[in-house]
Amino acid sequence: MLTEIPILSLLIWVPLIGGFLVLFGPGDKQLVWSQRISFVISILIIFLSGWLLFLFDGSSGQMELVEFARWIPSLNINYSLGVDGIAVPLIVLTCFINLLVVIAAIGSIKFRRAQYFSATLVLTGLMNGVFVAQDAILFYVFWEAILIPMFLMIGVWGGANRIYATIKFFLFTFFGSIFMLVALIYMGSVIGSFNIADMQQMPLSMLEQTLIFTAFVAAFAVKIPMVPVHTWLPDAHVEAPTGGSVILAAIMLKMGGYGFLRFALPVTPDAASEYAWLLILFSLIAIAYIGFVALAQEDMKKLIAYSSIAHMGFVTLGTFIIFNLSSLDASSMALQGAMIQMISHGLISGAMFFSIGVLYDRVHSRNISDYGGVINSMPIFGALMMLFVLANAGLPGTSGFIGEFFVILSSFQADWRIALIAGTTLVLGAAYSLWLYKRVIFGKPLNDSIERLEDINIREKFILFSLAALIIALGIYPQPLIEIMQPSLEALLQLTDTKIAELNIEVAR
Amino acid sequence: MSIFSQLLIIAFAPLLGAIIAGFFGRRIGKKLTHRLTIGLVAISFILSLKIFLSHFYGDAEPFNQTLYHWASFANINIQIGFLMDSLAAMMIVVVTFVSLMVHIYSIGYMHDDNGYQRFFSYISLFTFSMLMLVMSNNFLQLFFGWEAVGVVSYLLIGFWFKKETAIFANMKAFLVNRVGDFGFLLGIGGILYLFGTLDYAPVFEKMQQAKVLQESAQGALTNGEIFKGEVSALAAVGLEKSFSPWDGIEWSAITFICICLFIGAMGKSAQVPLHVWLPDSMEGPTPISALIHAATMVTAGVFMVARMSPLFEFSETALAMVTVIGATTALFMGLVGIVQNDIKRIVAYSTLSQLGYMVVALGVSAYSAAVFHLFTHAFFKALLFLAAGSVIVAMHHEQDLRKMGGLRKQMPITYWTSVIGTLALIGTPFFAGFYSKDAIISAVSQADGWGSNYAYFAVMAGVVVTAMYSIRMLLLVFHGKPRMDEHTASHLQESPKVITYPLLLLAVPSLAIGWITAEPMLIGDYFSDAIFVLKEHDTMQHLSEIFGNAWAFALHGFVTPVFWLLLIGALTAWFVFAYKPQIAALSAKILMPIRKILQNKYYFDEFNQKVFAKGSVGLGKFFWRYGDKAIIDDGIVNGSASVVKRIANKARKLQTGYLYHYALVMLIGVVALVAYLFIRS
Amino acid sequence: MVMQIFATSPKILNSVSHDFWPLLPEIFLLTAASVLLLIDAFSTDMDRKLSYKLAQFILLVTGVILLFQFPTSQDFLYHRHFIHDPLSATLKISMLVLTSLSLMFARPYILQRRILRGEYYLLHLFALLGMMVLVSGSSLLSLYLGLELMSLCLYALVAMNRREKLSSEAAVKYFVMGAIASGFILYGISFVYGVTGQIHVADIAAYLSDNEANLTLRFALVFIVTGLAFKFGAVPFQMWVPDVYQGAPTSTTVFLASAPKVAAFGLAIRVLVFAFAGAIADWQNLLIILSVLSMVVGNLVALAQTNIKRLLAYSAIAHIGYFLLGLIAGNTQGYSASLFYILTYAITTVGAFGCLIYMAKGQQEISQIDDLKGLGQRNPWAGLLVSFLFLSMAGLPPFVGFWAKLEVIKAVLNVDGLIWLALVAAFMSIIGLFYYLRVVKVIFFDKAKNEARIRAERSLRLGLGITSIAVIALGLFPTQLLDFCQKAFQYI
Amino acid sequence: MSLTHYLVVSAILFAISIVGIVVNRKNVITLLMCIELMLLAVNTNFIAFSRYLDDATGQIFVFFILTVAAAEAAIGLAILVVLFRTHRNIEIDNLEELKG
Repeated sequence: MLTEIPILSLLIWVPLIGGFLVLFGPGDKQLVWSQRISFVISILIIFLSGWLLFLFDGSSGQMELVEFARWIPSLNINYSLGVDGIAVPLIVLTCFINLLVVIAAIGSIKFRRAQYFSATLVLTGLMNGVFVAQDAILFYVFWEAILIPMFLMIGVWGGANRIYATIKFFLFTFFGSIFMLVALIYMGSVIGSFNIADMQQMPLSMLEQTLIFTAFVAAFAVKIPMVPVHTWLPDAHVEAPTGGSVILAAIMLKMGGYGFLRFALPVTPDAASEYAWLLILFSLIAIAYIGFVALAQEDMKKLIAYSSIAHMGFVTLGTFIIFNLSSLDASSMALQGAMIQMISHGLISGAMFFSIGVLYDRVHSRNISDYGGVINSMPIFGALMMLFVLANAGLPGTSGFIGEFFVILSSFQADWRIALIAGTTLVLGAAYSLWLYKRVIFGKPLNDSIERLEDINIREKFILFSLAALIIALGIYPQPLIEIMQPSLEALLQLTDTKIAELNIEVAR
Repeated sequence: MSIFSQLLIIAFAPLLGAIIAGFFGRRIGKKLTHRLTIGLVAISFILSLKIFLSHFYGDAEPFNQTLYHWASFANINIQIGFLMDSLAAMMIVVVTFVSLMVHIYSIGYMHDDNGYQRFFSYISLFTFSMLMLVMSNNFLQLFFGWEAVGVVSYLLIGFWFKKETAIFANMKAFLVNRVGDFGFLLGIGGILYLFGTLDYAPVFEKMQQAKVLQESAQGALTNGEIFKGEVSALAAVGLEKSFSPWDGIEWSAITFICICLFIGAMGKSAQVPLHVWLPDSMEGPTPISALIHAATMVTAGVFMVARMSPLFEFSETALAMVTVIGATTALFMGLVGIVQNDIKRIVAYSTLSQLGYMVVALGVSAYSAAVFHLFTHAFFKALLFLAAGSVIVAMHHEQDLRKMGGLRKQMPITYWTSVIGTLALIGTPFFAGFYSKDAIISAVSQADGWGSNYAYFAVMAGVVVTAMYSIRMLLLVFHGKPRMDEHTASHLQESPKVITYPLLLLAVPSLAIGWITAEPMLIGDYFSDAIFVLKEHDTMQHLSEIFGNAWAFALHGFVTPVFWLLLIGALTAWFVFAYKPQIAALSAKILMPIRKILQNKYYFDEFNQKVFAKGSVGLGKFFWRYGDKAIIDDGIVNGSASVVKRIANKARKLQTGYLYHYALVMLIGVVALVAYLFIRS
Repeated sequence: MVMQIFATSPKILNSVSHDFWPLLPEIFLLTAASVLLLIDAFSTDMDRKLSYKLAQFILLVTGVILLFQFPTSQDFLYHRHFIHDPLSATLKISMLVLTSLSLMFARPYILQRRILRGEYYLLHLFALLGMMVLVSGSSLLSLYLGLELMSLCLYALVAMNRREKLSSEAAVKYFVMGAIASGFILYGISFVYGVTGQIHVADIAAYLSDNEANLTLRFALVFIVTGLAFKFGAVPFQMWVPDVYQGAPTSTTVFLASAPKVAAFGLAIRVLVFAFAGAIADWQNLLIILSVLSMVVGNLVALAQTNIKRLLAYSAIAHIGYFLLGLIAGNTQGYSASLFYILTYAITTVGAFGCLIYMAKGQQEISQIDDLKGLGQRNPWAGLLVSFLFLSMAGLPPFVGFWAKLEVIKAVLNVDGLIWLALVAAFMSIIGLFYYLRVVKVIFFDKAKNEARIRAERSLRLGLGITSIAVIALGLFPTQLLDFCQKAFQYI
Repeated sequence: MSLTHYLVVSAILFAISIVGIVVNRKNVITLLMCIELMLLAVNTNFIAFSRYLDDATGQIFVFFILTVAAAEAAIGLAILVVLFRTHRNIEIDNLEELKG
């Protein structure tokens, strides 16, 4: 009976509708109202996601909890939803982060708070939509719609240079995705269906694949982001309010990786394997080059933004290294690495941005040079931040380690030189993370205002401790997560391989 | 109680202590905190001792069991588990014993530090991580422990986080270690690539087969052919893979892996050139220096290489590298020790040089000797550090030799224990250090691998050097006339019991542990289930011929050149620094250039600081300014935007507002279209 | 759906004499408008409440009639000068709705500026009449007459604000250029007549199906297409658009930018598809040129605008470029895509210009983009709705503009060898996005000059509400409108 | 005379009218005249064709055109009046406030 209820639709529409409810508070008590509503909604969707985990079987690797409704018959565009092992963790992550963002906002957003809550909830709903949509156009609708609330979030609650940042963010992402739209429409009109599964099955000539793959890369590489189309991220991160940065880093970047797995690999495997070397190259550049750039940052948020780019480099590396791998072991290790890296980066970067938010709310500066010796006045915060920093540097026992470990090991199977370059993150990551920590947290109190900071309050404690708990738990025992994803990943690899084989047969003929 | 549950307790009791002390320390107060942590560590010490004895006297079988599956998918199966064999047993007893001593010692040393609970939580956490490292039965867990001890050492070096030098030193330590771990991780990658698993058992299994094959394959052959034999043996078990960094160069996979792993060991065990972090790590509280930076963590590298002996045995190249690096460290770091004046730094450099000895031993396949030296060294070096600590406390945290002297009257216990420690360190017969060090030297003398002659010279010269700096320190601290100011002098007194008891407890093994353990560990078959040596590498053979028993060997020790070298060293030290100090000054003038180099520790730090630290930040700035900002942002992104803008403003001008222009444009349009149509047809 | 219900009852058709029934809406509109003219002439009420109410009422009745006699077949009447088919009905209904919307916006505007005269509404009605004749004209003659009736009314409407320098200038420009355009069309028509000896679209089509289109005919085609392009405002015949949009009273611009475009679409279909189907290859190429030019020039120059009305004018030019893509595809699907595009665009643009009226206080106009500053703070809901309109123009989901773009791009992609055109469209829409975002940015992120909350008349709020809600609702559920558009072409 | 001659004549008229519009920078009245001229050119075409095809349609068309032309002229003049009211002259060169 439980399975009757359209859980996926709920995951999309509850936050969306909640997001509008928030705005309709009674005039005088609107603030209280909005807080209550958004909090309740957030809790609710946490439960929904838990329930999703409970309903999800995942042993088959196929789509589950499928929902279907005719939407635009004339174009054969349908409201079809479904989840597999790749989507579920991301959805759960989304719902979890949403709660934290809402809680954080209660403390740190000073004006137009109701609208902020609304934006957050709408974002969450749309992001869930991206992860569950099984119709290409539906996917695209969610994908693009997300830009609007994020655009407003950065633009309204952002920092000094917010206008430039938010427009840059919008244009960059739109630039990528518009071509993806053309590609999707093309495929849709060829096979007369926008169902993603059908697209994955459709045979495409090498030329078509190359063009379509280019479009996909344009869309997803910008989102992830890969070098050299990454420059929107530092600006957006720096200018966005804490919640915005968290959502950006924790979830929106993952949409790119998700897109690669959902579209680029299965739909255009041959083009992907043809140009894998290029994407691997850019991933490695992201890891090494950006590592150095991060080292040079003077702005905490910029530093974390760049470290995010470097970390996402592992996602793309893990995704595209599979074309140089022969054994199922190695390639599923690579994909596992990529996925786990996404999840764990969601937690860690979220934690980092929350921590910076904690500092920013107190000192109102993002410059590293305005800090020093924070630990003297904020020991608990210092301890937590230490954990996050180490996790960011990929310490074994934290979630940050697993993804990098898997990706490096599996890329070693392909070519040890790739592993060599990817491995530099051990040093670079540690360098910029710990140096940041040394300059901000350690040392004598820089000035007496720092000396008089009060330690994190109960709300911040909840946020940071829950993140810390998850980071460690995942680091010590990732097996449950791996089990959820493995069948779907194997199915994905299967699909990719068979398709490549087919084309080769075509060529042979 | 099953072995498995014992192991669980051994490993997790300290963790429990750490957690309680860390989270509830402030609530439960100092006394309860140290009682609790000490109690828990004591438990795991007792159990470890029990297990060690069962290996030492009884012949307990190696025990290998999985705790849980960390990650398993497809055919990959990575797990957390314990491997308990003679090697691990020896290690855990060392770790837990020294750790216990340090816990007790810290009650006295740290008692008025406001980070008291934090400190105990850290050292318990360290104990846990170290145990996980040595008890691991797979590479993942090894790497986990490896990094975990690194982190705790990072935390402890920076324990006094207000000290600028401390927080610099701890970051430096972590980063240098990360460089090593980078190699280590690659090594693990290679293991997975070559063996398709991360567990020890199948790996060693394979290598065992290779060994058997090879030994059957070869009779009395010359080296070159032996090497061929190796290759063929590896090929027979399907391990002949090789990497080629560029065309024409071929590295055998085993060599590649071993070198990578050894780079990891160089980081942890502070071998040249990755040794730079260890001296700075002395910024941490002294008990830490004893526990982490002398007895346990820094020996992890040595332990790891011994653990991997099945791999290293099959790579002449890697072994040669190990030998040379070790020898270099052993000699040249010792030399630096002579000119240092900070009491802790001298001990630190002596640690470096002793680690060098161990590594040399590894290089010449004398793993048992190396591990045995690790074993003995743990005791007497911990002893020396704690003694130094006791002196420092008495001197009100003054660490400069030149401000000490004549302390032996006020601090008899500290004095006599440090005498024992020193004698053990310089390898006086009958003392623990003697057995291990002589074993190493004789092994090196037997080695015929590449670079073994250099190694032999290094270790022999090292004996003199060791004697010199040790005796010098002893004399300058405890003998001669006091050089400290009145205030300090008046307050000088022996340290409290919580400090002296650990000294005494450590002095016992430093003196006597060799008598019991030397025979089985060096020439006996104690390590036979853990360490693996090819016949043609068996450099311990000679030793077992001349060894006889512990007493005989010690007596025989008096007639070896080693002993005379050490006497020379000791006497020169006494002559120069105590009997005629003016000679010291004189020699200082004469040997100025060398002295300068030594005092600047061969300029390693300056080099790293300038080239790596400054260099990489500079590189980062460069990339950021020119790569990200200039080219991508201003160039491509904003550039194209402004170009579009300019075009737009130009195009705008076309709309002049004059009717006749509009009409003209319209006309042109029509004409153009017509023309187009006509051209098309 | 309503129309089907009525459509499937032939007895209604038969009840009236078959001859006048199809023409009834036009007849009624004409007579009613004339009556209103009289009433208005004698009415004493200064602010012409009655005339407004009546005008709206007339529109309502005409609409009802249209729905009643919504055709299910395609038949040529009155010596085949008049075509009665779903397409014409569809277009008429849409234009009717747009006209009534523009009146909603016009009412308060002309009240405030005292350019209020009954003719204002009447001209709307007569223009509408012209459009209705136009879209159901099936001979070059009736098409021409409808076109002229429409254009003449529009010229007058532009000149309506007699005290305003700009609007008179705009009127002159519009008039002169328009006259030239219709001259071109006529010139073309004359040649068509000369070559084929026919003026009925069907006959021309028949002629073209028998014999190849000769050079003269092509020559004529160019002139006709030019005329069309002028009415659409496609580059290079767009010069009048920005000037007129800016100079005309905003309420007129609302009307000017919406309904006539739909009518022009009707004209295009009648001429290009009904008459010149045989010469498709020729006009396709012409349209490709026009469309590319329009997309590029429109989007680029819009970037450089500071005047919001001009910005919208240029965006209109760009949109025409996209709209043409559907026609270029040259098949039913493409035409319906174009129809969908032009309808949704018309609704959106009505809303967009409407919001300028909404913001305008008393006499002073909203002309600069910066005048929109702080709308988001002064009235969050209005701000949100208006920005929805602009984002819809940018073609972002979940707004209707997205589906319009999707449709036309899909249509083009189905034609082989035109993928590049789709890519150009996609690329230009990125540039387009930029200036729409600039408007949204001004609305939400910039500080308001005066914090006063905006109070506006009911009809205004109604109009704005309808358009922006439509933009969202159609964005979420475009199916009905899509079917509506496809049904219109079931007889082609 | 053959059809071509008529066509040529009308073409010339048409051309003249357009050129007139383009080159004339003085007052708007001339523009109106040019427009009328243009329509006349068209009419000539129609007449010629209808004669050539001997079919009345063309001539009927002409009547309509003439009517419309009259209406057009009326509106044009009305606008002209408005223009004069606001600008106090009817110079085309002054009509350049709307541009860019």
